[in-house]
Amino acid sequence: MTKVFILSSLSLVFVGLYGVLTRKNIVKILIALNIIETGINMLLVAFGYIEGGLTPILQSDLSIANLDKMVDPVPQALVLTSIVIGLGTTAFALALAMRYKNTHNSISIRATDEEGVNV
Amino acid sequence: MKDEKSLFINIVALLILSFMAFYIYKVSIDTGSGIKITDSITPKMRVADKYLNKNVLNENSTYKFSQTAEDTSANIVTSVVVDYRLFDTTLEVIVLFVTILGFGFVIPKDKRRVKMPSVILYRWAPILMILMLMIGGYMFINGHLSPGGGFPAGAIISTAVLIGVLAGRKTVNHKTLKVVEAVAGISIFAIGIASFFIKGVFFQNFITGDRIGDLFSGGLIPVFYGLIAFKVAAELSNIYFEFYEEC
Amino acid sequence: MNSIVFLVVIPLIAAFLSLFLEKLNKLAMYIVTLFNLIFSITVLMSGNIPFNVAIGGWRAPFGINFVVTDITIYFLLLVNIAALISITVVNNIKEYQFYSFYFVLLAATNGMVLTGDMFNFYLFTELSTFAIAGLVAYKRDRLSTGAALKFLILSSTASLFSLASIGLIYKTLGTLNFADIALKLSKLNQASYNLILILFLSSMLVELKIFPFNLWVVKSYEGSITSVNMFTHGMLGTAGIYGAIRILLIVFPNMYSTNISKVLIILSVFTVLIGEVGALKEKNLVKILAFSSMAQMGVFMFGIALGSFESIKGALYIVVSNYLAKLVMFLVTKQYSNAVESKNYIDMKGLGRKYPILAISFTIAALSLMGMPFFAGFWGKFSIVVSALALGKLSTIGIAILLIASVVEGVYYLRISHTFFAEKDVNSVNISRVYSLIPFVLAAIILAIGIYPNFIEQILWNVIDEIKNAPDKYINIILSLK
Amino acid sequence: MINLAIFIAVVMFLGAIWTVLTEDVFKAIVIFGIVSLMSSVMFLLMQAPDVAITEAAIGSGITTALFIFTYKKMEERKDER
Repeated sequence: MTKVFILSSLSLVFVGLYGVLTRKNIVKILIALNIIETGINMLLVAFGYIEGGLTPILQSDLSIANLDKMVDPVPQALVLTSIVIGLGTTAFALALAMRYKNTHNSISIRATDEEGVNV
Repeated sequence: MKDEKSLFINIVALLILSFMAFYIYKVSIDTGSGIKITDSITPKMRVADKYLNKNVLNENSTYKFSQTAEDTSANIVTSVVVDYRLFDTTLEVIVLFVTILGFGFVIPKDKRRVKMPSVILYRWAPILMILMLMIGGYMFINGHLSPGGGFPAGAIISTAVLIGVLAGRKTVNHKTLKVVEAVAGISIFAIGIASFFIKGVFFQNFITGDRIGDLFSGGLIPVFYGLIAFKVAAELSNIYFEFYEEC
Repeated sequence: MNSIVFLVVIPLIAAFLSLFLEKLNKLAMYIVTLFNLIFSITVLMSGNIPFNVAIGGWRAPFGINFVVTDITIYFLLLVNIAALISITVVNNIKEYQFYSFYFVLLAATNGMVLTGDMFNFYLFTELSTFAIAGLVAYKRDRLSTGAALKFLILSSTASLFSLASIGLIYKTLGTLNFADIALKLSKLNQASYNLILILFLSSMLVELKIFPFNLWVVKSYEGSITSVNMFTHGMLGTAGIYGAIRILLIVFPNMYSTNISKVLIILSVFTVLIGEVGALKEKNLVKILAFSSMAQMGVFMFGIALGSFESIKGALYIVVSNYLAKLVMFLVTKQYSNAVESKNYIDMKGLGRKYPILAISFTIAALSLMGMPFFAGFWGKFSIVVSALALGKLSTIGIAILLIASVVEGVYYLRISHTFFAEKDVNSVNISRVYSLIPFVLAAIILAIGIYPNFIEQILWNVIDEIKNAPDKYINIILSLK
Repeated sequence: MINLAIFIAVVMFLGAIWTVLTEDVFKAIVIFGIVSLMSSVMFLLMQAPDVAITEAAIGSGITTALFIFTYKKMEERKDER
């Protein structure tokens, strides 16, 4: 199980990284960035996973007896934080991208390279 | 020419990626104690063991379900997020605040044609909105007992505002959202400062003595989650207003 | 000293209040900055350094904690002084967002210096990144939008790597506290150690402007207003340097037995080369300063990567001299370019004759950056050269390139100073004499350090003493508190 | 259980590749939303219901909505010119 989780998250990270490095369209770069972020979140949660583990919620007396079988709650808490940070980054970058389209009349990340030519 | 350039970039990217993959592979097969990537046994000395046993302050504390423990939230992820590492969560709220502020600051403002919403949406919007508000409210009130919590609750409450905007009904205006945002944000810190004056330590959970599993337990945890939910909802609603504002 | 948390909390509350204060925002800015500065001076004077504050009442490895040691308090002072000097050039800004971003940046840079927890550090870094991106985009025109977008994409990619590294640290060591990590690191094998350090460094290098991550520097300096440049240099840059010192030298002290220090040496030499060569062909004064600050960061990183205590002392000297000199240069550039309404230094011909104090301050700062004797930068470069020659082939080649590069630096800075003092009729220009006060004082401090370095030397040896005895001085403070 | 995990992992991997390689931005956004939703199922399999709910609401829902709003706004601008 752990192997499947870690391999799938690493594959997402690599695919996203390839996208960030090669795409030119800013919106697509941001989508690729989000894919990396999803992958890394999954990686973090998978680090805390235990084979056949339980959800870290106390539901009854029975669950207190099984405390050592619960999955690690700390990576889950960190991932909660990182998901919200990802939303923030995406929102800010998208607003900048809209402004970029207004000012550069293009959505390509290389449009800044022609700076000074037609300003 | 252009194709050659993009081909070159592709090759470079693939080289970098294969290098990194090789490095991770090399790390995972290296002997000695380290990152055995596919290993699922975590070290016993991790901090989470004490979080799970709820015995950070007292090494020997034992408890039963619905009896007092140092941190009375039943959902241990919640107790990490809103109690043991509360300062991280407040900073995260600030991150969302800054980014949404930046969003409203740089987004180009231009006139939009206002489309008339369909009658069905207009009629059914209030019912949907009340449903959303109820689900969101349930989530943050029960955040310390069941999965959920402030952030998804805020997101769900904000969709109520989105439905209102799409249906053309007047719900809240910009000014109210700003006030809600600031009041919720300041009160998080105000409670932190209050605990400084009561207990001498910032962000301490100063309401204690509850029992695990009760609705009214966890001390300040539901309060914080409620504040976070309202703040997140106000901030996300701001985004929808930026997109669908009538000007 | 639990009240040290106020250094972060008060600016954040001010950030919320700034949504409503409108015209009072500027006053609030001064009040909050002065509060932070006076508070940190009080902490320095109180005499019970070092201490450790557990937030939320959870003791060290379990909760988040703030640590104040010698290094912390000096960097805290540097950050807050830079903030105070930078806001003196803020004027005529009506948008409340600018002030909110500033308050968040102040809180984030103070927090980066204070915190003792890995994930908390990452969050403060993100916070400062977003605040700087918002400030760079303040003008909202073609240049600044592109610069802010590139900075945001670059730094968020880098910070995702450091998030992965935090996950790896938690998986292998089971803790997130700096001191606890430093204590348990010896159990790690070499390959894992390298992977964790490289991944975590990537977000550090964005702020330090080191080679593969410095593509954002020039455009964002060019596209933003002067006060934002001073924030980026004085607050974000200083906090980033602090992070590098804390993480490389105290948390991961075995770095020098691995190849990472060699990689860092090569990267920093590349950074210096790119900085100096890029500055040589520029005419825009702000761009020149951006390239030059890149080069100075390269020299700093070179000193840290060499790893002997002498060279670390040199690197700290470089930090102090670069900090003071760039503040002077930005202030002078602001006044001159406002006066002639151009950022090209050739247009500023002859201004040095009419306003000599500004031009002389600029020249003193430039000489200090070049490493002339009797200026602050000399002692830094001297220590680095002496220790590099004793440390083998790679560092000798590196220092040779560094010395050639500083000759190049001398060429372009002296060309600028010469242009300032050239003869030209500039009667139409008018600058108030008040503005030359701060540059003059800062230049005098540079001269004072250069001629009489004992005072600064004392402080730097204190700092190095802490680095040497990290287990006693840092780890015990945090983990002994029950 | 493990078969489900492998199936979802393969779907996510293929979806991510499609997202990165496709020329059409709108398709990329929609498929990204699906990948993100799949990851929320993965979080559920990893015994992390809190993260799963948050990912479904914020990571998948609101992020995708933001992308679509932006895309619409950019397209509208093209029509006006």
